[in-house]
Amino acid sequence: MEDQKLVYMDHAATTAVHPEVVKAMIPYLHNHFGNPSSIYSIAREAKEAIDSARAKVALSLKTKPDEIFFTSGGTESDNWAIKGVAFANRRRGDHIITSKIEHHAVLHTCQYLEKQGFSVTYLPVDQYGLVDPVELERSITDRTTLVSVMYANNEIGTIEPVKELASITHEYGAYFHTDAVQAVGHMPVPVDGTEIDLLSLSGHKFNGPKGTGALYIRKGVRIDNILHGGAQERNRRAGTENLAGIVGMGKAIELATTGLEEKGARIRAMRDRLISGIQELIPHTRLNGHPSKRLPGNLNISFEFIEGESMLLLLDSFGICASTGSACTSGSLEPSHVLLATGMPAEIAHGSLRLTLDVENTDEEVKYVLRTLPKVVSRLRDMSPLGKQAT
Amino acid sequence: MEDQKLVYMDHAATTAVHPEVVKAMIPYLHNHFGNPSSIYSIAREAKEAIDSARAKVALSLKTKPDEIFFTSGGTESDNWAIKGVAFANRRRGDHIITSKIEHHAVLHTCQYLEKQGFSVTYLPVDQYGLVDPVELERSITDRTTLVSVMYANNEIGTIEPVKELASITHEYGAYFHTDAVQAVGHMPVPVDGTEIDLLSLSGHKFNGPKGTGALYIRKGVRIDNILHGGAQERNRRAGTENLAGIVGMGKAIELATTGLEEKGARIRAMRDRLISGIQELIPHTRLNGHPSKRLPGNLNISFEFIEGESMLLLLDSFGICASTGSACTSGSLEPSHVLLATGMPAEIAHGSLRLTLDVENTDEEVKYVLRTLPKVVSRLRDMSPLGKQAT
Amino acid sequence: MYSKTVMDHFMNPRNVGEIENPDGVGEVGNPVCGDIMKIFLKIDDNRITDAKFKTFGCGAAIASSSMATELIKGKSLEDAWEVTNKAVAEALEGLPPIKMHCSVLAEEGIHQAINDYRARRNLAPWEEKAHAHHDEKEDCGCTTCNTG
Amino acid sequence: MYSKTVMDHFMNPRNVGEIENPDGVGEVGNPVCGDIMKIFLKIDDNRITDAKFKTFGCGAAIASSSMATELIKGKSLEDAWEVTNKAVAEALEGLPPIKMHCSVLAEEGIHQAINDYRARRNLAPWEEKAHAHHDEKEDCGCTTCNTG
Ligand SMILES: Cc1ncc(COP(=O)(O)O)c(C=O)c1O
Ligand SMILES: Cc1ncc(COP(=O)(O)O)c(C=O)c1O
Repeated sequence: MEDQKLVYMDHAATTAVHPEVVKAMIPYLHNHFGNPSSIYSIAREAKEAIDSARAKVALSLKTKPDEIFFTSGGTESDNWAIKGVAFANRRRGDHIITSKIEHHAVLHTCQYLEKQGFSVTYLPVDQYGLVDPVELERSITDRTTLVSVMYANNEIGTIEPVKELASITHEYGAYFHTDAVQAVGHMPVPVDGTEIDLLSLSGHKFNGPKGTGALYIRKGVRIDNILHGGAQERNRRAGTENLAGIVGMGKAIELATTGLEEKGARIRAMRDRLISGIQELIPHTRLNGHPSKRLPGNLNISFEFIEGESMLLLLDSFGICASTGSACTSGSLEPSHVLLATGMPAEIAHGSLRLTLDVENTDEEVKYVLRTLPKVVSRLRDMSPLGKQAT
Repeated sequence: MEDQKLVYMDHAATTAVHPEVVKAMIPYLHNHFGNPSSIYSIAREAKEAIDSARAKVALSLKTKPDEIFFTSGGTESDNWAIKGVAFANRRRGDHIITSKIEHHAVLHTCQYLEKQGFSVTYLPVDQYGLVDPVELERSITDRTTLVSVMYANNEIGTIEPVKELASITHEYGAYFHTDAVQAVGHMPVPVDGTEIDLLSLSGHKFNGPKGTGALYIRKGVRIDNILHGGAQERNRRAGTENLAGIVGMGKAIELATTGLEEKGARIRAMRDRLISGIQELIPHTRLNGHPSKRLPGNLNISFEFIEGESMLLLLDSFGICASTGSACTSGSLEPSHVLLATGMPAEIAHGSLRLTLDVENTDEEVKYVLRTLPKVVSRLRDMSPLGKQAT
Repeated sequence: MYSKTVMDHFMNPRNVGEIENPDGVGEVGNPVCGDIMKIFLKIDDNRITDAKFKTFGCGAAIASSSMATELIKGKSLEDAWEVTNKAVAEALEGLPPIKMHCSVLAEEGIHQAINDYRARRNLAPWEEKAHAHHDEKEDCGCTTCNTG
Repeated sequence: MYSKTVMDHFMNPRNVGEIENPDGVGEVGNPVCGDIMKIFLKIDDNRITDAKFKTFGCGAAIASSSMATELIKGKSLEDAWEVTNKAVAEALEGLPPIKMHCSVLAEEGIHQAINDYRARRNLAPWEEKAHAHHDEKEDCGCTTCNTG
């Protein structure tokens, strides 16, 4: 590694825990460590800390605390929402609808349900990664019990029309779930005034600790438990609560949703400078995702003739942390299922780069990336047997 | 609350995170925060930290790291082991055997499986809470795919003959799971040289953070995943890893299993002084659990004519943290299912007190409890319409 | 989980004990369910001049007994009969839902003690009303309600 | 995840480029799968006097190309033919299981280049052996192996 400070532009993969969040957590590791289910004083303190975190999460979603259930992360929330609703409503129907560009926590859960005898429709997306409500109307039947479409995509940042999709879903008497793991803490995600029935979020995507998450379950939704055992989370999610983690997530969501608009504007400005800089300096690129309906921090660009992993390794050698596809699927050799779903040819999808920015990024860093990335791309293009016309 | 320092004797409910564990965790909250699935350097550090924690857990169980899978706690481990094996082997058989004194994480999971069409046998126990291997042999059939009996009971501390139960299980070609949540970190729990196939443990029971756990899965065991999504934990348990939590649990298990014998002896001595002191000072008591086959820190005594919760509240007013039944079921009005299974009448089960000690407890504290408890018991007995002969 | 008033009545219960030669006694609950309440009344000229209790049960059961005996002391039998479980719970500044049955037990105990007094005088017993919490279909959590 | 040697050959790849008027060229892989390797050979008197490559692919693919070309330079065609994917992987101090196919690609690239040279001379092609990793039934993770 060269003598260069770290430029972290992979905030969609994970974020550092905010120092104030660490500070909020520490007392609940050592001093106030009681089991929230016990009745003595130190345990009651633990219980109050959890209630206060629950109120903070509820506030950020504009809903009531008794509709928030803590989980071990976005993956568990997605699994719970989808399996829980599918099994609890199996008598009414065995059909589930989702989209082709969901995170694996949703897609692999749906594939598991197919093995259990459910039928699943995977809605297509357009070139920008948008689900068309007309497609939903075409697929939904009276056997459909659940529609699950993400709030915003983790790879290309596209923001889906979930409000509209949710009302169509309700017209047909099914439940609507949205994986809002990438959206919460990065844009306003109110559930009030919408017909969203279930919503997943994950703490480590907004400077909370990893291994924390929540599921919003609208009152009255028929859903099975996924973890059975003790009476925690009002009998809905068993297991001794991740006390410090929950306290941390509460603090993190409070920090993240404070001044959300202004932070979003700053991030968007840096991101846009990056995009135009890259497009200016490097030929043969394609911007992936929607030009305006996109998360403020997300940038996803494909570079023809080169492959993503080698790009990441070279960027890492310059101290730049980035991603190709989602981190969860690295190690996989398949090109991104999201990019393929937008109609991109596999060979180009292989050369895609995702940079995801946050408030902590600086103009300096943007400039550094704009100095470094062209070198990296041309070095790899020089090595590539494809597209001699490039560089 | 009177002017009295806190005497925490509820270590079976949960424990404080060890200061060294907190210290080990903090860097993984803020500095080394990478997503272990990413490929750049800071993420590789995260991956290495997880590998090192895995090695520590494996060492304490005398097994190999590739048989250890991290979860969100004991409850998830139990749910995964039982549902995962039941569903994966459904074609071979639909019968599961467990015991009447399991934790709710096991019992409620089994009840859920009954709803899904499985049949479950709940083995009885004797007056000490011991499962009789002969009972297992009587119930097991060639349709049995899983036997799950806990290593040591959380309420009465009885240590079950799991080695013997596991070999009987294997004779019939079924898998053996043990919930060792209360045992790990408090007594040696080697899986090598045993026929245990799956073993659950939970970090917060041995001074690790809450919301961390692991499942040991012997190589070759046929088991379904419980959380679907990314490729974490070698494709077996999806979800971004609880990085700091896992690091903390690794450190905690290392500390807990260092000098285990000597610590056990010290704890046992304090516990035994408490037992004989109570029996000497207070009439109409019964010691629950086995006289020798029991966890070193566990003491469970029933006081006739009075009720447990009011005892806990008064003890709390003297700064003593204790428990009646397990913390997870507090709020429930049922007497402990474990005590009932040992044949104790419900009215006496209601008056049971569990004190669970750890190395941090002192002789001073033992004396204080022996001064306080008789006062508490007689105050409640004076109020009770039962057993005038008492006090 | 308990209000300050519940904790006060639990830590410093009023009217603990028995009345020698009581005019009415009620005993409700079941040791199997974890609570028994025994209410003793001294009645003079249709008025409750003293009330005492002995209770085996949780903090809420003890506090409810204490509050209930306080509430009926000095009242006419008719007025005491109208002291509902809700009134007890409210006077305690609320009880957790799962503990509401303790206040029901207190109401029942008073009713039994009054009817015991009436029986001793060969008067017909007054009739029990359905308990508020049963009307509201709120799950009180007690085994009796849940299983039957 | 990569060994030091892999990283060294990725960061400082040897033999990148093309050979003008090569005596043999091999091109293997598929852009859809994310890797293409092109191997150029200069052959003199049955001996490989120069080898170069151009690769579109991941770090392991580039390092494998670099190492493979290093290994065959100076070898007789017979000896070069015997440079297996395992030899390439070992020289790299190991590859992650999911990346072993990159070393297979390198072996195949060399074989194609040698057979291209033989074809230009109207010699019968030498026969490919089954690849080690297919024999071992190890899941290399590549789509081709997985789906077919
Ligand atoms: C859209 C989306 N859903 C779900 C997840 C899974 O959440 P977690 O990492 O908390 O398990 C992620 C991130 O990994 C994500 O980006
Ligand atoms: C025996 C036993 N099994 C399982 C559990 C559940 O573990 P966790 O609290 O980590 O979910 C506990 C403790 O709560 C326990 O004592």
